[in-house]
Amino acid sequence: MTAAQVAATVMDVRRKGDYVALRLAAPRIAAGARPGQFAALAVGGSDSPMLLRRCFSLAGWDAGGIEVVLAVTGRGTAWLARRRPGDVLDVVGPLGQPFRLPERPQTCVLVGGGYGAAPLVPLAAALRAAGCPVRMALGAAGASRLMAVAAAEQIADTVTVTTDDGSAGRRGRVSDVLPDMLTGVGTVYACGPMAMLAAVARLAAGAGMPSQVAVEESMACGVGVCMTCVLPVIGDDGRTRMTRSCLDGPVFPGDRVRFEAVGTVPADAVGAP
Amino acid sequence: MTAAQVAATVMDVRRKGDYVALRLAAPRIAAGARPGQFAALAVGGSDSPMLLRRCFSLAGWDAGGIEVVLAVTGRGTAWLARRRPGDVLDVVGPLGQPFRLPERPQTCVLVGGGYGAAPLVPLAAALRAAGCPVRMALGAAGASRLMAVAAAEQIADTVTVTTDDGSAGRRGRVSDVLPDMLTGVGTVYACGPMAMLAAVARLAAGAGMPSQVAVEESMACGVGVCMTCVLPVIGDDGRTRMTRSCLDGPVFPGDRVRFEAVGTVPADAVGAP
Amino acid sequence: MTDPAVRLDPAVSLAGVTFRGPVFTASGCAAAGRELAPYLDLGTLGGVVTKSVMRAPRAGRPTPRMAETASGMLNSIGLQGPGIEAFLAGDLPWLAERGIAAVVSIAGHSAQEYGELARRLRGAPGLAMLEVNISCPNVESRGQVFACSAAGAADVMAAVRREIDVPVFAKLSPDVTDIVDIARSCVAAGADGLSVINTLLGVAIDTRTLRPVLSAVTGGLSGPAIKPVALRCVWQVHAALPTVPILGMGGIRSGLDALEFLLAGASAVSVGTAIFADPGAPARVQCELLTALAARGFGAVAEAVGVAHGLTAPREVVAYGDEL
Amino acid sequence: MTDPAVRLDPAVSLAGVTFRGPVFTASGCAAAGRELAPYLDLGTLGGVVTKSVMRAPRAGRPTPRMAETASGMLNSIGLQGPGIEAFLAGDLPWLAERGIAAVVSIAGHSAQEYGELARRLRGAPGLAMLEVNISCPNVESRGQVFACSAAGAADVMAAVRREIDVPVFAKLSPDVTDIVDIARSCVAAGADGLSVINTLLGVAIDTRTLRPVLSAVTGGLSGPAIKPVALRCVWQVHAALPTVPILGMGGIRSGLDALEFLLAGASAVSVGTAIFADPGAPARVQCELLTALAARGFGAVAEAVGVAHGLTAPREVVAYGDEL
Ligand SMILES: Cc1cc2nc3c(=O)[nH]c(=O)nc-3n(C[C@H](O)[C@H](O)[C@H](O)COP(=O)(O)OP(=O)(O)OC[C@H]3O[C@@H](n4cnc5c(N)ncnc54)[C@H](O)[C@@H]3O)c2cc1C
Ligand SMILES: Cc1cc2nc3c(=O)[nH]c(=O)nc-3n(C[C@H](O)[C@H](O)[C@H](O)COP(=O)(O)OP(=O)(O)OC[C@H]3O[C@@H](n4cnc5c(N)ncnc54)[C@H](O)[C@@H]3O)c2cc1C
Ligand SMILES: Cc1cc2nc3c(=O)[nH]c(=O)nc-3n(C[C@H](O)[C@H](O)[C@H](O)COP(=O)(O)O)c2cc1C
Ligand SMILES: Cc1cc2nc3c(=O)[nH]c(=O)nc-3n(C[C@H](O)[C@H](O)[C@H](O)COP(=O)(O)O)c2cc1C
Ligand code: FES
Ligand code: FES
Repeated sequence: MTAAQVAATVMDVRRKGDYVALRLAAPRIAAGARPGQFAALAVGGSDSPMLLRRCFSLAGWDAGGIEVVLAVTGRGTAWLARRRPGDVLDVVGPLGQPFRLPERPQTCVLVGGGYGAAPLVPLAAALRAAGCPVRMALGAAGASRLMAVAAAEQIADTVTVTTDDGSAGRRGRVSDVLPDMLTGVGTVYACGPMAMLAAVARLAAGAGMPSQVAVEESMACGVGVCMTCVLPVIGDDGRTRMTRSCLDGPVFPGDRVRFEAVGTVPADAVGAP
Repeated sequence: MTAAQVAATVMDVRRKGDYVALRLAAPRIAAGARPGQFAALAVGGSDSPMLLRRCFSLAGWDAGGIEVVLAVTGRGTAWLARRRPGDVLDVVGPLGQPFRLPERPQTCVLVGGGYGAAPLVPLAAALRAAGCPVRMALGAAGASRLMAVAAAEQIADTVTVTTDDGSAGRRGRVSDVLPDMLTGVGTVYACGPMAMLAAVARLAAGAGMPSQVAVEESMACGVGVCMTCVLPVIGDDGRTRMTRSCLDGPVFPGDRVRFEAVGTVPADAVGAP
Repeated sequence: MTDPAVRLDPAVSLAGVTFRGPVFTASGCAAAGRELAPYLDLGTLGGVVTKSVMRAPRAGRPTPRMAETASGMLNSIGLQGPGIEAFLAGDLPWLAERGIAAVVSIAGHSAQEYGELARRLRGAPGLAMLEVNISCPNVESRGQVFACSAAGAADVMAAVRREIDVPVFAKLSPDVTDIVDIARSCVAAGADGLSVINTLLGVAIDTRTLRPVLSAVTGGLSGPAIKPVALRCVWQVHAALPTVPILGMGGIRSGLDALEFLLAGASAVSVGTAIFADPGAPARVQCELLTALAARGFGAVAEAVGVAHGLTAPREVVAYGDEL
Repeated sequence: MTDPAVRLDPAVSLAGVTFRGPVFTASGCAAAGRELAPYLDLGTLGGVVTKSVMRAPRAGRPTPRMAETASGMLNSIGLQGPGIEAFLAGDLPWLAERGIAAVVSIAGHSAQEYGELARRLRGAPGLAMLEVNISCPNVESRGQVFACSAAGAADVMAAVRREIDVPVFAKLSPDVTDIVDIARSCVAAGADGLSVINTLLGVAIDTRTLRPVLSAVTGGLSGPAIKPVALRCVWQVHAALPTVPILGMGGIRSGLDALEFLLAGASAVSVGTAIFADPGAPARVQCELLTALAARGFGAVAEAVGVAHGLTAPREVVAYGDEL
């Protein structure tokens, strides 16, 4: 289950809406993978002017390989989207803390925003395998930014889709439909933009149920050595620390993340100035 | 005849001994090209950490395109050697001063060292077209570093081959065989390493005949704006100046280049410290 | 070259002189313009900043004069050039005849030499502005570079100021402990504006010969590698001297790079090393910059200057479509 | 990890302490080693230089703390860390138990704080050497960075020297007018060696938000982009102080990069930012470096130190097959 650095051959590159799905031959990473973990991909080759790895949720895996699904948002993702089968990528994974599965079967709600849906598909599969009914809510800005709806429909008991512009599913945000989905639910899981996670964690807490959120902070190393990926998280001792999301996250209990203080160092954080 | 910057599609990539020949669709460059001129190829794409163009002699051209033949000696040439048909390169050319053809037919000797043979093939063709008998001497460290021998044999009246290790042709240097080739010759042309050019220029001068040599200095811009490619050359006024080999060369009269002073600023150069 | 979709007026004003656009060629990276004419229309640019000229002709350094480095290059040209006389006879008239604004860069080894150069340039046709390259060793001060001493820099700027009435920009070196200190000193001595930055001193070693690559051992580092340092210098100088116009440079190769400099406080920019990769770069960068400014709703180039310092409300993260 | 074909003894000696190899992790780029254990055998390295530790726990700067730049990156972590107590309780023992040489980096806001940290480290098991990060603002001197003042740097080094008897290296900043001046001052105050260099101050602007990328506005520039500046600093310091050992760093990502540092005058090197691209980088670089040294006929790492300064006859240009 420790992470490994591997040379992974690209097996398949497919366009899916606004996303590109890369399937990579990486059995060592696949062997240890759990839902919510991520992989860090080097970009641009060995003399690349892009020094930092790009991190992507593990969107799926089997004995032979892993899949990541990416949105092209900058130079590194553009480079990755240009890869072809047979190309070899330098990949580190599986990284980070996975979603925790419930100790016994209970109904779970999974909320994904944009490419935040990626880790929810393997999570849904794992929950179903553990006997948990699964309700999913997937939202995006528009239809082409929705991800994994078909896969979700195969696995989940119910799937609710929202788009900001109404181009697919219900017009609005996933957080609008969430309250109606919480009856009889054990745990809420979420992955997506920070504002969405904050809303989900708040709604879950309001309904008196635990949530687990996978956050996304800029990461320089992905392996815990650089301290760029921190956010204020409350520890078991009740004290807030600037916590590495690559090592201690990306999944945190929703009630531990100080969402209102992300992007700041709260005055009560350990070591605050 | 002015140089142009073009987006040239790679038409063909072929391995030839230790070299890689690239054929590029670049009609505008081909239209103005003359033997001895060169092209400057951008490497690595638009965000490349390699900022500088790589310069290569025009080894051939026709209505549709140009050919360059390169030895992989560093990162830029390694990148170029990995190009595939259909890739698009940013090319500037034709650049620099060409070899001057004799005013009337006369026997010419063409001496090439390693990839210095590249510009001699089109030069030989032009000389033959102008009615000049052509004798060629091509040398290299070993057989795999010889270039263009077959093409030379088709065009030239005689071709003499030397290798330092004796793996092809006569063992030794081109300058060893040159003295025997000079009888009845009008002009000597040469392209290759600086030491070879110096020997050729000396032998030609000793035999009382003009020479034209194509030099190779590290070039940052290739177009005359940076002043990195200079060497001490004697001007028409008899004074030595640090002269740009990209703009005023790469072809110079052999007796104008201060070979002994290359890599220095001779004390008698204009503006010497 | 300007995209017709761009409604933005490209003109910029530096110390009272109006230039046609916000992008200039950087000194030493465009000779005196002529060699670039096949690749772009120099007349659309802000102007050509000419290679630093000295009093006498100069042969420069021995080769090798350059080394490529990661996203950068080192050069040690050693200010090779024809001297002011030949420059006035040949280079400047070529620009003037074509109506291309000339920013003449001068260099010397004593304040007096700088002053003399300015005097020679007085009234020269086509001269729009002077850029004073103070990254030269001062023979009167044990070879210390003028730009590395507030007093040395001020002496030069005062000597130039006395001799000429076009705007005079001092070109600052980043290789100092406190660039704001040097900037203030230049402005106090009469500089109308500041060119920020010259190259950083660097070394490269050849692992085959086991010797320095450059014959001069050290050279000036330029190119995208230095852009963060250049932006930091522009940021610091603009924060300290918000009314002093800055010509920003260092590693610009795209319109968004140029935009970073405006937002950090530069009123206009120079493109240098990028020309070696792309001889049409200055015109391309200007076109991209104007398009990017328009996409962000700026009505004039000057509106973007210093915006990153936050005197106006911050924007939401917006995609403008030109980021890739 | 060492290639069995390499007959070269990898050990190096710094100020009398012998380390297993010439390559170290750079401070702040490997935490205290533990997180890298899945990716390389730390025991083959020279040692782990730990993230600079301060007296008290520190939360660091708000995010965003990093920006990628051309062949480089900016960081403004703000020395987040657990404080010396937790470091001594957890981090150092982890290294000591595994026999990994620990070079402990310390940082403070006053000479007294540095001295106190050194005192706390006295006799700590596993401690091989101290690296003193003097790129911190000095609260007693209007926030001027210690490394930017010869006197400030000397105060710190003297305070540390008094408290501990393992070798003490001062880590120099390149952001100064005269790095040799600072180097001399540190050595005069008792530094046994010098770590060269820390990051360069830089800025990046976000062209979508029109604001600085980093919450702290400025950050430290590292990575291959700065290698020429780092080599220049090593060159200058070694030329001025040829007997003082240098731990060289700045942009190393291959064995040939590391070789450049040795040839310029470093006795050993640290690998920092390259770890983010390749968590196994320090071991890979060390293996490549030893192979490259052997290919060039060196019998020991120390034989290569400073060779580029030319005290021995230059070599012909030779191809060693490791250049591409
Ligand atoms: C744990 C985790 C999981 C992620 N999963 C996915 C996924 O499944 N699919 C997907 O499309 N994207 C995912 N992302 C975001 C993805 O990492 C970024 O979109 C990507 O790094 C952008 O790289 P770029 O070169 O295109 O952009 P650039 O802006 O050029 O990147 C510059 C630098 O900033 C970092 N960076 C930029 N944007 C982000 C971001 N949003 N989050 C983290 N780092 C960023 C990059 O890693 C790089 O170091 C994930 C991020 C994290 C941290
Ligand atoms: C006018 C001219 C014509 C040339 N014709 C040919 C040819 O036909 N075939 C061929 O194989 N090579 C030719 N060369 C040499 C070729 O330009 C270099 O081999 C190539 O630039 C090396 O690039 P690199 O990235 O592989 O090496 P690197 O060492 O990584 O290059 C680093 C930098 O140094 C410059 N450089 C390195 N070696 C040379 C060199 N020998 N000459 C000039 N610049 C150099 C590069 O352009 C680049 O800017 C010619 C050079 C010149 C100046
Ligand atoms: C080859 C070369 C020559 C240069 N010559 C000069 C010069 O003569 N005068 C000067 O002020 N700056 C000179 N510079 C510095 C540039 O004008 C510019 O300040 C610096 O290169 C940073 O910008 P860039 O990264 O866009 O090149 C030169 C730079 C290079 C690369
Ligand atoms: C994220 C990050 C954190 C750093 N933290 C420290 C630190 O705590 N103490 C220190 O002395 N240097 C620190 N540095 C500087 C490095 O140790 C090193 O001097 C510099 O990055 C240059 O080397 P590199 O290019 O190999 O990274 C840090 C660098 C980075 C990139
Ligand atoms: S990304 Fe480096 S510590 Fe988390
Ligand atoms: S290569 Fe730039 S002037 Fe010749």
